[in-house]
This record gives sequence, structure tokens and C-alpha cells, in this order.
Amino acid sequence: MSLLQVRDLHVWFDLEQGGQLHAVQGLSLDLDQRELVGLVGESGCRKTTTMLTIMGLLPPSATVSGRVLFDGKDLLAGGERGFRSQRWKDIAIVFQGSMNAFNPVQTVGKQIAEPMERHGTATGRAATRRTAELLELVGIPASAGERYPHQFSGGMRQRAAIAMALACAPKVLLADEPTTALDVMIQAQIVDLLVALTREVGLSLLMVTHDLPLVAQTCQRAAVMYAGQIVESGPVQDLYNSPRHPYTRLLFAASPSIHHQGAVASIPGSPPALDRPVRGCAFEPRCDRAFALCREEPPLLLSVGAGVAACHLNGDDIGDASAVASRPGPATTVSRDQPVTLPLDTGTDPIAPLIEVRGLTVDYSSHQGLSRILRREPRRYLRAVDGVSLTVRKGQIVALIGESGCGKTTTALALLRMIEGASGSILLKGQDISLLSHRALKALRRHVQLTYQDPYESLDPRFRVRDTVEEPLLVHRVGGMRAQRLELVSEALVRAGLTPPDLYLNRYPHQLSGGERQRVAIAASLVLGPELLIADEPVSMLDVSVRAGILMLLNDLRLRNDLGILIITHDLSTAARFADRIAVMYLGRIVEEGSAVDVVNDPRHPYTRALLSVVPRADPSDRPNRQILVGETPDPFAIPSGCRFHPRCPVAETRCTETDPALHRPAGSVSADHQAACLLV
Amino acid sequence: MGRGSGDYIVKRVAFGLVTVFVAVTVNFVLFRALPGTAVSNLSQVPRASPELKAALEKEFGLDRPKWQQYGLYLDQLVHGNLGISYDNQRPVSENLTGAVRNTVPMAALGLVVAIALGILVGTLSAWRRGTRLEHLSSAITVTLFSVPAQWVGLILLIVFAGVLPSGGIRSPFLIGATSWGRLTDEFRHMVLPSLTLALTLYGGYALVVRSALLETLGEDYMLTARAKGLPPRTILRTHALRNAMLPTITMIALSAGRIVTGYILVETVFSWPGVGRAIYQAVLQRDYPMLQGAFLLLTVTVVLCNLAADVAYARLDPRVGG
Amino acid sequence: MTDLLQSPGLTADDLLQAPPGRHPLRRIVRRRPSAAFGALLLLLFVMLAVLAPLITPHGVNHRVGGVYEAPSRRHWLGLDDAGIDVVSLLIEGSRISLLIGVAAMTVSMVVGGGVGLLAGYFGGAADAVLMRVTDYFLVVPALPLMIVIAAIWKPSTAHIVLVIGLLLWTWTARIIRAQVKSVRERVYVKRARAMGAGHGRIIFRHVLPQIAPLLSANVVLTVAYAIFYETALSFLGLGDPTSSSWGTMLRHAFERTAISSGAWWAVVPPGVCISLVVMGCYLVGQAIEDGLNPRLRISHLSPRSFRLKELPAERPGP
Amino acid sequence: GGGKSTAKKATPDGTVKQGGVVKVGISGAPFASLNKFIGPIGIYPALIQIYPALVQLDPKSLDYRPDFASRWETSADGTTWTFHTVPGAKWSDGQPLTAEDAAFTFNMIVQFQKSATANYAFAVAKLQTADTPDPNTVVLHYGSPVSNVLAQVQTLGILPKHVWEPLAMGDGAAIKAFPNVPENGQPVVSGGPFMITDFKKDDSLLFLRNPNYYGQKALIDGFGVKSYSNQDAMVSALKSGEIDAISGVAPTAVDSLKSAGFTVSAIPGFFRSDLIVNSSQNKAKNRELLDPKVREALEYAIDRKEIAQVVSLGFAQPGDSIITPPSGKWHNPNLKVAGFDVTKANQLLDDLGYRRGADGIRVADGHPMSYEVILQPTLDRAFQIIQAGFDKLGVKVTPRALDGAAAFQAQKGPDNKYADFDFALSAGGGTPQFDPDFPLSTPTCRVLGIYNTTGYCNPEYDKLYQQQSALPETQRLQAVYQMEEMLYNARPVIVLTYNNAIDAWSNKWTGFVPSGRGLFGQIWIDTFLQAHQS
Ligand SMILES: Nc1ncnc2c1ncn2[C@@H]1O[C@H](COP(=O)(O)OP(=O)(O)OP(=O)(O)O)[C@@H](O)[C@H]1O
Ligand SMILES: Nc1ncnc2c1ncn2[C@@H]1O[C@H](COP(=O)(O)OP(=O)(O)OP(=O)(O)O)[C@@H](O)[C@H]1O
Ligand SMILES: [Mg+2]
Ligand SMILES: [Mg+2]
Repeated sequence: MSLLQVRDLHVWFDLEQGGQLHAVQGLSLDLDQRELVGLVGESGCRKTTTMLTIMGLLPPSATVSGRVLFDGKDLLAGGERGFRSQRWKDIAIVFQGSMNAFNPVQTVGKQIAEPMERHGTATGRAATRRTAELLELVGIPASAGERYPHQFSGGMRQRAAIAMALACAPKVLLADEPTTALDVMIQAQIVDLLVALTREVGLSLLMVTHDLPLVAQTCQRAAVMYAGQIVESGPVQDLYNSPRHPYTRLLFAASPSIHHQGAVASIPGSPPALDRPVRGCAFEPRCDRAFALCREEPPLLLSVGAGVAACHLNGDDIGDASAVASRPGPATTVSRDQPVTLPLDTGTDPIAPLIEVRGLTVDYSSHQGLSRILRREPRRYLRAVDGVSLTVRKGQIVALIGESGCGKTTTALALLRMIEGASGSILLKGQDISLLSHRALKALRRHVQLTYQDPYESLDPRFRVRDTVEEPLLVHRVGGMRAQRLELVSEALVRAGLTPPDLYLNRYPHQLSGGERQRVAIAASLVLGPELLIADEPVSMLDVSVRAGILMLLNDLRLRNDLGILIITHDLSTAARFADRIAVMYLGRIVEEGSAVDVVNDPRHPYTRALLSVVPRADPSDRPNRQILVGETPDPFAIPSGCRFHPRCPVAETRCTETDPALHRPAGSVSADHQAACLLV
Repeated sequence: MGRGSGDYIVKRVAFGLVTVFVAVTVNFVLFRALPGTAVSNLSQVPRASPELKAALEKEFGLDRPKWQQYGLYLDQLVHGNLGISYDNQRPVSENLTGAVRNTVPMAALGLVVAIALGILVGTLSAWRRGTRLEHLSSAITVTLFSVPAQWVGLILLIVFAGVLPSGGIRSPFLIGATSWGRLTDEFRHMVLPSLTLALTLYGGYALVVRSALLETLGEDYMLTARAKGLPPRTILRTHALRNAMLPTITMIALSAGRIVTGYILVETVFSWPGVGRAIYQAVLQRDYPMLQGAFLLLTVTVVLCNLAADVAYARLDPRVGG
Repeated sequence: MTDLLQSPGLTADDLLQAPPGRHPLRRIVRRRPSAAFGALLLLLFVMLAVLAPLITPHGVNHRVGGVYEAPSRRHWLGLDDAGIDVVSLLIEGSRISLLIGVAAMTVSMVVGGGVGLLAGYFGGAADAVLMRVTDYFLVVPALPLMIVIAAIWKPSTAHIVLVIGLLLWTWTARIIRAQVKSVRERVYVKRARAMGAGHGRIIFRHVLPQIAPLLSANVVLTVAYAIFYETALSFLGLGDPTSSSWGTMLRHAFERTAISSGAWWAVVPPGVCISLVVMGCYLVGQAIEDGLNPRLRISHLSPRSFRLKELPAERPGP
Repeated sequence: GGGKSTAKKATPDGTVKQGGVVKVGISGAPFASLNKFIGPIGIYPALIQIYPALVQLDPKSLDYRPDFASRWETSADGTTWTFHTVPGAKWSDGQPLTAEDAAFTFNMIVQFQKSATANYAFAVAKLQTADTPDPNTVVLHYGSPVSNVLAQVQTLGILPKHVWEPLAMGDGAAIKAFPNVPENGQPVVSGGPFMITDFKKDDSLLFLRNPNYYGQKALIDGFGVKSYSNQDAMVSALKSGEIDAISGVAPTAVDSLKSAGFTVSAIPGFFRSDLIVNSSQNKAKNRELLDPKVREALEYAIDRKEIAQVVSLGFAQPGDSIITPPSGKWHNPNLKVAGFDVTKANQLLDDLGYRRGADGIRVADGHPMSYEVILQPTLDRAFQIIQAGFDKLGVKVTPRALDGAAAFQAQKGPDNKYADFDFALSAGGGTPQFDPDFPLSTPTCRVLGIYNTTGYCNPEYDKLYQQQSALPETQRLQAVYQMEEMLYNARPVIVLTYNNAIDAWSNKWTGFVPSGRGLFGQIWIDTFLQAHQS
């Protein structure tokens, strides 16, 4: 018998406006001792709701039925009180967004020790000792327990959250999106930690994520969730090789993989709201393999092979995930984020650069504390960008990648002359814009456009789509009359893939999906007919299912309109799949630069290599030897001497601590335009 | 806390000083914009002569140019001298001390009750949200919050006529009473004004505590605390209240202005010779030194309260200044 | 005074999360019975105020009987200390008091809104200077200062409005500043700026609409304080003695010993009216604020727990 | 002494119960200091009880009677006054109280009359020096005859020389700086019937019988005075027995006090309500108001009876002269109040050719007869009635409420020109004296900008004023009547009403002799001397 069994779980929420939302619909799940199970699905599939139900933490507006058996004992039957004594002792949880999981006014150590005292597993001195052990276990110095949550970095906080979950030595750990919003390297560190824990502490782990490759790389079994139900579960290998449910297959297909040059496709539509009963299969409207029966009758969860699946196709082989491209595309009837396949195309003719940056340096002055002024300490500067050179040509996509805080956004803003304190030359079509007046800059803004990371924030919630897209026209007084402007707006919407435009013109952002919002933002950038588009993390906030669509769109734009595009991202696989050139940034410097093929296939800088090694791959059998860097990006106030990467570099030598390497063509590189800044290559 | 919070406190103190200086200056100008002077008031005596007027003007320094008066005033202030009241020729500090001594016990009693009641009611109504208890207490709180203080005072006067003294700080006619007798007498006099203050002020505090606590209860770490299996009371005490106190402290400190308003009204209703009445009287008398002194006192008090709140905040919230 | 009513931590981030329907305010008010009650109260008094000239049974300047005549069929709430009909005074008072409230609120909104907007939007030196000025008004006790200013100016209704408005603006300024500061950092505002949009456009098209709902809560609450302060000033004899506001009614009753004369009808009704209007404003304002603050909607420490539905659960569907 | 005893002792005739402390509530009137050289108001009624005067006013005869001086003579030329004081008197601290103290007091005030003691300068006008040929005789030497020497020496309470002499040094700054409060349980050194044993600024005063008083001792042990800022609270305190008496009851509270069984005394008071009409020749606009005819018309349009009825509930009488009736013979009985007669008022204005404009407001010399009335907020009820009357006359008045200081400032204007204001409503009659000298001095040129509220400045009147101050009594009376009449006709002040002094006390007490300024007034010292438990 499994350690944790969830049986036919239903959850309903009372809605404020009346009625009920059937959030979880008969979910069953098993977790064995020492097992590592992934629970995957798009955002809004009720993954978190399921976790909360297992912990008995649902709000009063919820109604629950079904059973949650731990060691054969039904937890739900005991009610809140029954749960209270069990929580944390047997089952602990690492919440999604552990940033806010800590009480900001209590030391981390105290919060870790708190459940021990409560459940009596350790008290007083023993609790303190155990806290220290736990912190060490997750790779945080024990002394950090004295510190407050805000003094921790994101990665540390995530580790601390894990340490806290382990406080009472639970048998089951629920980890809800433990790596989302973390950098690849930190993500790899955390995942490693979790895997090691199952091995060493004998923990059973249920890991919730929307990142299928991550599951594929770490878990033994995975369950795919859709609309409050498990649609398929089984060993990860089987899911990858022979998915039984089209949703599984499409999820794999939507995740770009670094070395597979296969097509990437987004899943059209979005999950149902579940506030009214679903007839038939919930996935039917988005399914490329749906047929008449699917609309009429809900499929049952049946055993197929080593796993289970709920599909009327009943385990027909629907092809392996990697082979989507070779098959006819998914049904396009309801498609908005229409899947487009990418014609492989690399080298463009070396034409005149659109924008050329030489030696860009940006300093931020730090906040000067009063005591520091009193002590006459000099103002401190933070060099966010240090001598960056970059070129983007017409019809080219250049990707700027790097960990959080390395200066990517700063570089972009400096390109647009949107921040003070930048030096270096910026040539836009040969004209140096670094000294332009404000008036002249306004004209420049027509040619270079920026889109922002967060599509939920970049649109004014009070603006209709048409207002948003029209705004640049008004600001720059182009487009003439109202009717003409409307035409331009519609045209831009079409170019951004929002067809027919009439359907969108009058909508407010909250009536749009994330992908659609990002498209609207792109449309607003396109409406003035720019030549260069800078896209700052265009997909990082989006669901996997729609990411591909946006990236395809960008790719399409550069092909059709000869647009130069600078994509800023921390996701190497995206860059690898879509960019012509890749520039890898570390602590304000570009450490490696070259064509995408060169950088991905022949990485020279140890940092690039490490980054590439930790990118999760969708294929569970492809588990490369990962080179996880220790620590985090250093404080930009204290840039290490010599090569700034040397403290984390696995191959650093003594000279690396002394000499600051310049970008140069690495020895033995085939391409003339491949450069790396490492003394050892 | 470390250097960050030290910086924070230094900054707060600097702001406070700037504020006090601005207040001193603005007040000086403002009071002199009042039509009429103390001299014309004080010379309303039989056969007052131009000489009396001149004598008074010279005495008060009102014959000098305004900027010189300002300079003198600043000079005095720096030396800790608040000047001499025009009204009774006693040092302003002495008059203020008397008034403060009258006001503080009554006000403190009212305020302490108000804050205690506010925290209690606020906590209860946030914690027990949606229950009948909460609806009832909210209704009472909002009602009392909406009623003008002077009106509550008048109503209490009617209700307690004959039971409790109707005005004044003490019965001045207790001859040869024991000190215990004097104490109970003073306490009896304090009850109604303090009650009025407490009733009209607590609502505000309760509402602040309530919304602060409600906000805290919605934070993710509350869910963490529940997940840890802590009983609700423990969660409330160890996690919710401390966080909810942060905004509350600031609010309480900043409510000083409102409290002073309450005092003036309550002191008028209950014939209480405190700071509020003194200010009111000083306005009527154009007693600039007294007005300046009283305003300085109030300003410094509020600034100090805010500073105390900031310090408390910095102590309670490790994020501050970091 | 305003201090106590603003949710301590409400930020524009929260506002963003509130779905920007076309009439969020109406929705918020409709959903809460207490807010509906408050709105009803306000509506009632606004109607009284608007219709005052038509429905006042007796003139408010005419003596119609003896001093403190008791309530009768002709005069439901009796007569005041000058033999004037109390009902008429109350109705007229609703006009004056609401007028003062609304006018002072307008002053406070214009000044506070302006200062808050400038300080929040432009930041830097403008912010520092404006905020020190604001600090002064924040720490100087309002009523004493009002007493001083009211004594400087002749106490006409217009001056009372100015005095109150000019001392109430600080909180509006602080709130707006905080909001503007936060909205200014919004990505869509940055985007507009990157696009080359001018300050005017950003402020009026992006920033103001965004903080409008919170502002409306502030508006309603400010009306309440203005009425409160008018009452206090009048009570101390610093109001406009010739306008028949509720505050003036209370002062007359106080000065002319209505209580000793047993004339409760001169004391109780104006107090009740003031309280009802203030309560109305408060309930509506608070409801708007609460409604805008999504964090208030969840409570992880609810006295109730989720419900358990016994098996077998019925599956909704066909 | 028996100060603290509340034992009830019977007097020889066996009817009067002695002892007890009468607790008196007073309204408003905060008292800031017990130093008589500070401030114009508030403490006079207290000081008259503790500082002996050579003569005192007799409530029955309304004339001055011997007090600390048992008799006095005047030289033939009227410039030398010799007072023979009571021998063997003592201050409350046991020090001898002699003519030396009197002479010291007078001389000190004379010496510092341009600085520290300026507020008593009026009482030593023309006094050159005081000397003491023997310890029981004080001789006052005047530069020229003074008509009201007795009234003045009544005002000049005698200060203990042994206390004040050390202060009367140098520029006299120490005089004003002296707090003069009871300290360490020691009362303020007193020579009058009572001594002040407790003083709480702006709150309360406690008087206990002075055991060393040279005159007839009071029957009560003492009396306390407590200031209330809330009349209702005071009335409620009386009803609940917290206090025994109220000095200055609001007319609106009389009925309820009567029905509660309290004794209410309403006697003609020194208090007036005035409508001041700017009478300065500097008046810049609306100069038609300087026309006596216009003033007459306006007076006819004032319904004084209504004011008396509404504002004072009948505890007031229509007023005429600026000398109030309780001033006895000084009040000119020949002046007749103009009745309320709108027809006549209209007639008068019609005759002047001031026709009504389209809006019903008369036009005078090309501008509408529309004026501003400065008023203190407490007078708004009277204003409403005046406004209604003037309305019927086609004269529009709008109020401008100002507090006392601001009102006077607005009246005199910058540079004391009296150029701007039209009307002011004021509560007049703050007269601390029975003698008419002060009220008569208010409309003189000399005090323009000091306490002349009307801007009235008439050399003829001033001359009369100068004369009366030196005339013997009977001739002075004629001069005073003449001045009263002059003022009445010129109407710088239209006296609206004479308001009663209303006091109330519990039936446990009796024998009070309230004055026209209330129980706690400053007219005579008899108020509490005869009071006793009933
Ligand atoms: N108390 C509640 N009342 C009503 N609906 C709720 C409640 N809690 C959650 N939901 C609904 O559940 C959905 C989110 O579910 P959940 O957080 O479990 O999804 P998820 O799969 O974890 O998504 P993500 O990947 O974004 O974290 C939301 O659409 C929300 O409307
Ligand atoms: N306005 C600012 N003032 C001071 N320092 C700043 C400012 N903006 C950014 N920085 C600092 O500059 C460095 C680079 O920031 P930047 O935002 O460019 O990084 P990024 O690579 O875009 O990171 P992310 O992936 O998190 O967006 C960081 O250390 C950041 O803390
Ligand atoms: Mg989730
Ligand atoms: Mg960035």
C-alpha cells in the first residue's frame, strides 16, 4: 500500500457571485515510500488546490469530498482538528512562492524550530541543534538561522523553506513549484537537493511543477493534471516515449529543447474555468485528436501500460513527444496561439548593423545612507554593465542570456537611452545616439521599441486593446485621423497574430490570456513600424503552453519584416532554439558571444558550459552530467578581481584571480565570430 | 538591525528636527498674522494710557521689527527658554507645565483605555470575521467613531449627572481631606472626560487594528503557520499580532493630531484647565509666547511620538532600513 | 484624523489586482450590506440637502415660538434657543454641513492631490520639500491650528471650508504620493515613458485613472472629517455663526444651556445627524477601500473550516 | 483661627448658623494670576476680598462708607485728603496693617505708573504722593482737585508693604514677575475679610475667613470659586450639590433652577449689549452713517424688547444710557428709550431721500445701504433680530464674526484711523467700578486706539469729561447727565439692553448680597460677609 493515497478527491469553491466552482474533480494519486513523483500541468490546473487539500488547508469557502489516506488513515475525516496534529509531522509542504512563506519579523531559525516545539519532536536546545543541522543539510551556514527572511536571497529562502519542511522529519514532502522564478543554476541546485533528500532521508516527494522537462529529469513517476483531474500518469520514460494522452504529448512539444532542433508548438486555447459542468472530455476543445465521442462523454481513467490515462483514444499510440513535427499539426479550429513550425534557418547575410554598441558601461549610484554622508564616505557606485559590446543586424535575432541581476535589462534600457549614467557609444544605423537631445530621442523611439517581461503588468488595466496599441501613434502624432489610426492598429494586431482584430479591439487586459496580452504588447511595439525590437524576457512569465507561440511570432516578424530583434532571456533553450546569435552575460560583462550554433554546440567559457549542462531536457533518458556551480552571482558592489567568474569557476587557476580576460576568439574555434572571455581558452 | 536601521533612525531624527524647525517658523509667522495683539487686550483697562500701551509693547518686544522678534525667539528657544506669557507674566514653561500636568493623567487614562479597547475589539473583529460577535462590535465601533466627541461628552454629562462630577479637574473645596480622599476625588473627576476620549478614540484604533490584522491574516506566512499545525491562538499571538502591530503603531503615533482635537473639545465640555483650553485661551488673548510654546510642545510631542513609533517599528520589523 | 481610516498597507499593487470593471465602486457597494446602508444614509441626506429649500417647513431665520418650546404637532422637534423650528434647522443644516463637507473635501483633494501627485511623480527634491511641508501639517495638531486660522480670517463659510480643506489635505497627499510612486513604477507607465509619452499624458491617462478608486474612498472619508471639524470649530465658536449648520446648532444648544433647560430636542437631533452622515461616509469609504484590497478577502485564520461532503459525491454533469 | 472649622455656632440671637464653605461656580472667566498689576480682568473680584481699601461701597446707600479708614477729611482746595485708619489691624500673617501700607501702595503705583503699575495708573490720576504723619493716618496729595477720590481709593486695594517693598525696586520689573500665590500652605498675605488659601490657574480659588481681619468677621468659614467652561455642567453641578451657588446664570437655565427649588436672584446688572456705530470722522465709506438722522432711524428699527425676550428671556431691559441703572444716581433717568417703530424709521430715511433700489435695499449717496456688522460669536442671536428689523427698513447688514481682540483690531483699523468698520455688536459694560468715570472715558479722543471702540472723538465732550473729573459731587452729577445725553443723541453706541445679573443658590444658604456684577463681583465686599447657612 502506498504511503499517501488520494482517492476520488473533489473540491468545490463557493463563488462570491453565487454558485460553485468544481475545482478538483475526482482526483486520485499515490505516493510510495521514497518515491519522487511529479505533478505537472498548466497554470490553473488546480495543482496547488490539490496540495492544500492534502494538507487540509482549504479556506472555509471550500467543500471537499473523497479521501486522503496517510498510512491508511483518512485525514479528511478528522476535520481541521485531526489535521492539526498531523500537519508537518507526517506531511510537510514547501509552498509555491516561498518568498512570502516566512514571517518577516521572525528569524528564520526560529521559524524552522517552531513546528518541532509544537509537535514535541525537539524542544529547547535540541530544537536549536536540529535547526542548525537542517540548515547545514540544505547548504546554508547554521549561523544564518539568526537572520531574518529578507536578508536571504531567493535561492536561500527556498532552501530554508525546505529545511523548515524537514523540521519534524516528515515522511512526505509536498513541494509546490519549488524552482519557479529561480535562475537555472539555483534551480538545478534546489532540484539536486530534493533528489538527494529522498535518497538520504528517505523522504517521499510530490513535486508540483509546470515544467515538464524538469520532471522528466528528476522524477520516477509523473502525473499530468488537467482541469482538476489526472489525465495521465506513469513512469516518466513512458510519458515521454509513448504518451497516451494528447495533452501530455502537446506539453512535451511545447517545451523547447536545447539540442533537439525539432519544431516547438504551443497548445491553443486555455484550460476551462470549471464554474459550470464540463460535458465530455475537458481537454476536447484544445485537443488535436478529438472526435465526436470526446464531446459527449467524459473519458475514464484506465490503465494503459505501466500507467493510467483518461482518453477516449484508449492508449492508441499517439506518437512520441519529440515527433510532433513530423505529424500533421494540431487542429486549428479554435486556435489563437496558432502553432507555427520554425523553418530552420541560421546564417543571415552579414548586412549593415542596425544597432551597434561599443563599450557600454552603466553605473548606478547607491543609496547614500545619512550615516555614510556624516562619515564622509564616498558615494558607492554599482557597475551594472561593464564594457558591453553588441551588434544586432536586420532580420537577426540576438539573444542576451545570463542569470538574474547580471545586467541584461540595464543593457536594454541603456540601448534605448532610458537611463542616466551610461557611457560608451551606441550607433543606430550608423548614427551615434548616445549624445542625442531629448527631442531627437523621441524620434528615435519610433525606430527602437521595447517589450516587457511581464505581460500582466505591461498593459494598463484600464486601457482597451485599441487604446494600448493606439497610444504610440498618439504620442508620436502619426497616423492622422481616427479611422486611419484604427486601421494601423488593426494591422499591428494582425501582425502580432491577433486575428481577427475586431475580436480584440475593445477588450480589457483582464479579458485576455497571458499569451494574448503579450501579443497586444508586441502589437503596440509594432504599430510605429520599428526596425529594432528589444524583447525583455518575452516569455518567462508565460505558461509553457503559450511560450512557443510568442517566440514563433517574434521569429516570424524578423523574417517577414526584416526586424532586428534583441531577446533578453535567462532561458538557454529558448535562445538556442530561436536566436541567430547568443551573447552570454555574467556580472555586467559579456563572457561569450557567437552564433547560436557555436555557443550551444561548442561552448567555450566555463560559465556557458555550466549553464548548458543544467538546462533540463525533455527526454528522461538524456540526463547529462550536470555541472552545478556553487553559490550565487556575487554582489555587484564587490566584483571579484581578475576574471570575475573565477570564484565559481570549476576550472579556475591562480592567474584567473589576477588577470581580467578580454573577449577573444577561442583557440580552435571554427567560426570567426565566436568569442569568449576566458584565459583558459 | 545594524547600520541600516541606525541610518534609518538618524534619518528620522533629522526629518523630525526639520519638521520642528519648520513648525517653529511657520507658527511664529502664523500667530503674528492674527488680527489684534495682546497689548490691545491688556490695555482694555480703565483710563489706560498710551503710556501703558507703549510700556506693554516694549515689554513684550512687539515694538521691534518682526524678523528681530523671530531672531530673539530662536535665540531664546536655543537656550531652552520659551518666553514669558503675556497673560500672567509667568514663564510659558511654568504655565505649560501646569496645563500639561492637568491634561496628561486624564488624557493618558483615556488614551490607554482607547488603545487597549481598540486593539482588543480590532483583534476580535478581524479574527472572528463574519460572526455575529463581529457584526455587533463593528456596529458599536462605527457608531461611536462617527459621533462628535463634544456630543458624547454632553450626553455622558446628562446620563451621569449627580453620579459623577460634571466638570473640573478636582473639587477645589475639599478642605483638610486626606490624600486618599483627594486621589479618589481626582479620579472621579477624570472618569467622564477620559471615558469620552476613550469612547470616541477607540473606534479609530479598532478599525486600524482590524484592517491591519485582516491584511496580515491574508499573508502567505499565516498559511505556513497553519500548515505547521499551530493552534489558531498561537498563530494569532506569535505571527499575526506582531505583524499587524507594525502599521498600527504608526497610525497611533500619527493620530496625535486627532487626540489633541479630542482634548480641546473634551476640555471645553468638562471645564478641564488643560492644554487644549490653554491654547484656546491663548488664541483669544493673543498670547504669542504661550501659543508658540504650546504649539512647540504639541509639535515636539507628535514628532517624538512618531520617532518613538519609528524606533519601535525598526525594532519590531527587521526589514526597516535594511 | 484621516490617519485612522486608511488601510495601512494598501498599495497600488493591490489596486491592480482588482478587476477593473466599468463600475467597480457600484459593485463594491452593492455587495456589502453595511456599505449599502451607508450609501442609503448619504443618499437620504443628499436628497434632504438638495430639496432643503422646498421642504423646510419653517424659515430658519424666523422665530415661530418661544425659546426651547417643546416638540408639538406643528414642530416635531420643538424650537431652539431662538424660537426657531428645529426640523427646519436640521434640513437646512444638512445643506450647509454637506456643502462644507464637499467643498472642504474639494479643496483638500486639489491641494493634497496636487502635492501628492507632484511629489510622487517627480520624486527627488520636489518630493523632499513637499513632504517636509506635509510633515509639518501632519504633526501640527489640526484643531488648534484651525482655531488660529479661523481667528485670523473672518469666519465665513468659505473660510471655514478653506481652513478645513487646507488642513485635511496632508493625508490625501500622502496616500496619493504613495500610490503615484507605486504606479509610476508600473511597467505600463515605464512603457509609456519609453514610448516618448509626456508627463501630462502619463499622469492623466495612466496614473490618475489607476488611483481613482482609492481616491474616491479618500474623497468620501474626507467629507466625513470636514463635517467633523466644522462641528468642532462651530462648537468652539469659531464657525460661521450665521450659517445654520449642525455644528452651529450644537453650539447654540451648548452655549444656551439646552440641557439644563431640558431641551433635548436641541441637542440630540443635530448630533444624530452628524453621526449618521459621518457613519455613512465611513461605511462607504471603508467598503471601497476594503473592496479594493484583495488581501482582505482571504483569511488564513478563519473561525470556520472547510466543509466535508460525505461520500459518495455526486458528480456534476450530464 | 476657626478657618477649618465647620462647627455650627449660634450667634447671640440664636438664629444664624455660622461656618461652612460656600462653593460658587462661575462661568468662563479664567483667572491667570493673583498679581493685580497683570491683566485687565478676572481677578478683581478676588482681590477686593483680600486687600483692604480705605473706603468701601455700601450696598444699601450706594455711597462710600468707612472701611480701613474710619473717617477722612478734605482740604478746602480739594487737593489734600487725610484718611484716619483703623488702629491695631493686622495682616493675615500677623504683621501690623497700618497707614504705612496704604501710603506705600499708593506711592508705589505712582512711582511705576508708566511701567509696571500702569494698569492702575487711572486710580492715582493727579495723585502726587501719599505720606503718613503717624501710623494711623495717610495723607494723599493731589496736584489738582479730583472728583472721585473715594471711588479711586476703593479701587486701590492696600498691599502688604512687607511683601511688596522688596519688589518695588529699579525699573519695577519684579513687581509684575511676582506670582503672589499661596505657597507651602501659606495663604496670600491678606488684610481683607478673606484670604486666598488655594489658587489653581484658570480653575479654582479658595477663600477662607481671615482671622486677623480688622472689620466684622464673616459668618461663613470661607467660599470657593470654581470656573466652568460649560454652563450646563455648572447647572448640573448645582443641582447635584457639588456647588452651592452660581454667579452668572444663563437666562435659559433660570426656569429649570427655579423649579428645582433654587433661589434665583435677577437684579439689574452692569452688563449691556451695544450696537456700536462707527463715529469717526475718518470713516471712509458709508458716511451717511455719521448722520444723526440715519442713526435715529436705525434705532427705531431695533426691536429691543424682542432682543430682551429672545436673548435674555426677559431678564433684560431696553437700554438707553451707557451708564447702567445699578450705577444708581449716575444713571441719567431722563433718557427715554426709543420704541420699536419701523414706520417712523422708514419715514426718517424717506425724508433723507434714501429710496429703495430694485432689490429693496435703500440707496444712500449712490450706494446701497448695505453694511457689515462686526460681532462676537455669542451675539449672533441679537444680530438676527437687528438684521430682521433693518431688513424692514431696507437696510442690509451682514455679519462678520470676530473674537474680542480681532474685533477691536477691525474697529480701530490700522493706524487707529477707525476708517473701515460700520457697525459692531458688543457685550459692553465690563465696568469694574460703580463710578461712571470709566464708561464715560471710553468715547474720548485720548483713548482712541486704546479702548475707544466707537471712533467717537468730540472735543466738547472731552472737555466736559475733563471738567467732571474735578467737580464736586452735585455739579459732577449734572455734568455726567449732560454727557450721557450727548452720547445718547450722538449714538456712537446704541445701547440695546441692560442685562440682569442672575445668580442662583441653594436654599441651604442665605444672606448673600449679590451685586450688579453677580455673586462673585467686584462692586462691594458685602456679598459673602453676611452669608450664612439657613
Ligand atoms: N478559494 C477559492 N475560491 C474560488 N476559486 C479558487 C479558490 N482558490 C483557488 N481558486 C481557483 O483555482 C485556480 C487556481 O488553482 P491552483 O492555484 O490550484 O492552480 P495551479 O495549478 O496551482 O496553478 P499555478 O500553476 O498557476 O500555480 C484559480 O483559477 C482560482 O480561480
Ligand atoms: N535603478 C537601479 N538602481 C540601482 N541598482 C540597480 C537598478 N536597477 C538595477 N540595478 C542593479 O543592477 C544590476 C543589474 O540589474 P538588471 O535589472 O539589469 O539585471 P537583469 O539581468 O535584467 O536581471 P533579471 O533577470 O533579474 O531581470 C543588479 O544588481 C541590480 O540590483
Ligand atoms: Mg500553483
Ligand atoms: Mg531583467
